[in-house]
Amino acid sequence: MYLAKIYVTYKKSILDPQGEVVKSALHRLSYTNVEAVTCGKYFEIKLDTTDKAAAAKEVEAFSDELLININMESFTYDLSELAEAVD
Amino acid sequence: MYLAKIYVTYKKSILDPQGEVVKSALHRLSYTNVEAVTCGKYFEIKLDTTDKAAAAKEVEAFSDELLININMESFTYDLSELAEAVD
Amino acid sequence: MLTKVNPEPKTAVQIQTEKIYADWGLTEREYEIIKTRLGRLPNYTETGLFSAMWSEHASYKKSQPLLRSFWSKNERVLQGPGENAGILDIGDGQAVVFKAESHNHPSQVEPYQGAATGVGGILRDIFAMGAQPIAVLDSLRFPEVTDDKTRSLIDGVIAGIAGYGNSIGIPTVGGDVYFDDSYRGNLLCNVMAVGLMNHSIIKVGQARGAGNSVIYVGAKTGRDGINGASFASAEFSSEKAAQRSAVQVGDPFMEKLVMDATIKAVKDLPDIVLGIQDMGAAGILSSSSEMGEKGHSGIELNLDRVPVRETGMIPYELMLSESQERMLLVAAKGQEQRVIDLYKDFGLDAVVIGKVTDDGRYRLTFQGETVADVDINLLTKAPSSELPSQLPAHIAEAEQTQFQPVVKDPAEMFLKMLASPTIASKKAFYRHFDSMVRSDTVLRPGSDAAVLRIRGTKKALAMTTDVNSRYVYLDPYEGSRMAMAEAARNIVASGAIPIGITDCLNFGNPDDPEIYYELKESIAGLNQMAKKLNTPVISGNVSLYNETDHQAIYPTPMVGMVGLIEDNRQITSVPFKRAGDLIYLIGQ
Amino acid sequence: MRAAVINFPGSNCVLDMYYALKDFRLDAEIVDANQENLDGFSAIFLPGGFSYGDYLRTGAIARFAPAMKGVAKAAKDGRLVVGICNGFQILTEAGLLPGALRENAKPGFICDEITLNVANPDSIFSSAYDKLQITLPIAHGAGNYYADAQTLASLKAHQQIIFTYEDNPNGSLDDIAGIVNQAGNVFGMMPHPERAVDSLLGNTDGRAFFQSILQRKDLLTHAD
Ligand SMILES: Nc1ncnc2c1ncn2[C@@H]1O[C@H](COP(=O)(O)OP(=O)(O)O)[C@@H](O)[C@H]1O
Repeated sequence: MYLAKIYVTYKKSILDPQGEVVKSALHRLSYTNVEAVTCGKYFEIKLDTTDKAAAAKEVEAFSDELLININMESFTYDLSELAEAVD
Repeated sequence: MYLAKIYVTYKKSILDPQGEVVKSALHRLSYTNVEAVTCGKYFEIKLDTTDKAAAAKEVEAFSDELLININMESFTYDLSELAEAVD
Repeated sequence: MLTKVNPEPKTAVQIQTEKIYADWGLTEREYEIIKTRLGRLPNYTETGLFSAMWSEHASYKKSQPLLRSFWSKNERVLQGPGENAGILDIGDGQAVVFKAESHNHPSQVEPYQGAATGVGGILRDIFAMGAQPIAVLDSLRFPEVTDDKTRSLIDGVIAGIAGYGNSIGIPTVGGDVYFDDSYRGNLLCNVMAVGLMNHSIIKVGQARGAGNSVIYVGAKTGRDGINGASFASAEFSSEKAAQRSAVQVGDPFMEKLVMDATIKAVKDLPDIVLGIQDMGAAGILSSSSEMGEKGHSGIELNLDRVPVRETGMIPYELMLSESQERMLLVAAKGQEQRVIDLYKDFGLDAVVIGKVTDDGRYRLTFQGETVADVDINLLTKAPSSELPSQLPAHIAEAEQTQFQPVVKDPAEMFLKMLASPTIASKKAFYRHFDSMVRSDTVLRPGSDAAVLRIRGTKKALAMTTDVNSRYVYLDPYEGSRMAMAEAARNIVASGAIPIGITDCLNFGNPDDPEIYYELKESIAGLNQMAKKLNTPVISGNVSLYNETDHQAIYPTPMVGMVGLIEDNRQITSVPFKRAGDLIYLIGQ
Repeated sequence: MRAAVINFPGSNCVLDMYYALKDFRLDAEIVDANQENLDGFSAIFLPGGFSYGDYLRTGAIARFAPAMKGVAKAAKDGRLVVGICNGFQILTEAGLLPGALRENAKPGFICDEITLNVANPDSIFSSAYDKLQITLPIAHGAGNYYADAQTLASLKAHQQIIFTYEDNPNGSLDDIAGIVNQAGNVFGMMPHPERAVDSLLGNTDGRAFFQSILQRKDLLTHAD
């Protein structure tokens, strides 16, 4: 079993309106150190496979196909092995 | 300058309707290895400070205060130092 | 592999000696009654059942004696209080269905989800009757906006109503918003829903006919909102934030499927679907036991069949979970599969979890053992108590010379009034609500009452929510009459004849005689006007314990009124139509 | 020939669209999103709503529904494909229209009536308008149109921008409210013409949208 952690954000050139809203809210709360905020999506996906390379390939395929809109988003991910669940 | 990467998910007992719908969409696309999907939020926040401990404290404070809803969400985060931006 | 779970984390004796029943909100007297009537100590599950069913939220034990006085019968009334929602005849074989619900405590704790699940809950009440929901209204009370926290509370509630209503595709067409500091720490989020149906398909939440099946439909059960009913029946304390039970997350997408499937089931399988009930507070427990009690039947459930989304849940949790988007159906014996298949077409779970019996018992089995076996009437009828009432000091001691405003500069005063948030336009809120989806909304927010046409007829329905709680605080009887009068004015000004009301009675702790007085007088005032206006009270909701640190809100009996327009050419809207038209002032 | 209104799980303007089409005496039919074959339909309408809850991204999951195979085929065959609101979002996700729809610039759902400019009055979807400014309802949380510079230049070069906002409510690039594909047969827009066809509801500026389509008898035939 593998756990994929997938991080999706808008591409750099695209304005992230939510990030701007969060940034000004943080400033109003006096967190004035905050320089920039990007809001994105985060997925934790468990994959029932023992082959790390296959898992990676699958994550890349379905992220491109479904999880992101390739016109405006990009993603990165981590893969880690999970101890087999004992039910 | 520090970069905080913050990962927010629902607490365990809380229904994650998006995760369920994404999971069944992945299954329909024949990614049948997918065992479980959790959908969360992801923030990248740049902090203008040179003190890692202070940055960590700040991230924890504003995550609790603004980024998450403590009744139903929890978060984890990573902190890494950024090369000073040269504008 | 089924891992056995211990259904009884505490023994019956421990529950007694450690007074666990008290933690769950049962009084000593109530616990004694249960013991005596059972002839033994209630076990863990049973104590949980009673604590939920005997909470004020589920049993109305403190308000019921007063609510019984409501006038709720005239020639239009097809269904009065006591069901998921009330029903009025509007001619041509059609009927209008409506009810209001409060979701105050959940919205205070988690504004977005609290408000969202409030909308989800009231819509389920409407389609549980077999009706198609056509409109939602929201009546909101916030503290004055002086800080960011209040602002984000308000934004959360508005976004939650929008998030659920827009997504499920029922227009949010009206409501009202007041700002007053009596609601600091205890905002009010009341939601009203209106539906439309044909007389021939009215469904009620009753379980009849021994051997018929009890079917669970919709979302899976998790550990959300366990103890929500007793939670809603306790006051807030600013220190006890951590004790609050888990919040429920709404899934409007799931509910849309459940709604569409249920309406189809009622239409297509009228002789098979015999009863429907929404799972609201105290989930499976209150829906199944109330259906049994109303149908003079017993109920037997096999909890191993309940669809779950978490592992290791014990009967107490399964029964008290408030997971959203679930319904309970009673289906004719032998025909269950037709119902199951229909839901399956919508991608939904429908599972037979038990049956109707004729022995008047409420019986639960789990992992092959009986975990609860109690008299269903005992469970569903909490011992009610008449409470003492006393004229509030602030009324008794009010100065005879009433407050007179000093107006030096009327023009300035006029502008100040217009700028007051309570009076100013609420467009900044309601523009987040899809008020037009379904394309039947003739008068949208911004009118006196919202008006929706009934497609295929000349008829239209008008609807509004109103109450000025300051008036009710100053004089509960007169203030409540004024709420009715205001609602009626809004209906009439839209060209409609008022035909009925629902209400949401938001008050403080009724154990306080002054609060009980407010409740009693308010009900009397509403009732007097209901008779006078020929608008029977066909449904409603009570929300008590609206207090923070022993400071009660202003008594807020929200009135939701519906009116009928026979000919849609008679609909009248607010704007001035033409230069040169005459302006009349009517009334005193 | 017939018009289909595709009902995705979570679509909620299906009846609005269906009744509007019926109002124009079109032989309209509500078709389940599980139906793959749409060969019998000369026009296909993807209605507004929250298909699959709009979870993940608006239109992201609906794009994989079986009916989208039939929609893609219709688009390729030159039959008419119309996406309103969520339908527009689905068509961009499916790549049948260029660009993408992001969350509104100021986050939050907006329901209002807004002024639109008919930027290209010569398209199949706008030819019946006899005025260049109209009012239509909007109701969306993700109507903020985005396309990269090259795509935008191409949209302009081929007169693909059909409607623009007079006062941009959602941050859309170049005030874009509705576009067609290069071939001119696939159209998407955020505003709701189907909510503006009945004078009882106070606005009939949506009628000319449907009349435009009806003028193309070569593409569409009347029911009776
Ligand atoms: N929370 C709300 N949701 C939807 N519509 C609202 C809300 N609050 C106010 N409105 C609408 O705004 C208009 C004015 O409301 P209100 O000030 O309460 O009216 P009045 O006091 O004149 O009856 C009404 O059409 C009402 O339905």
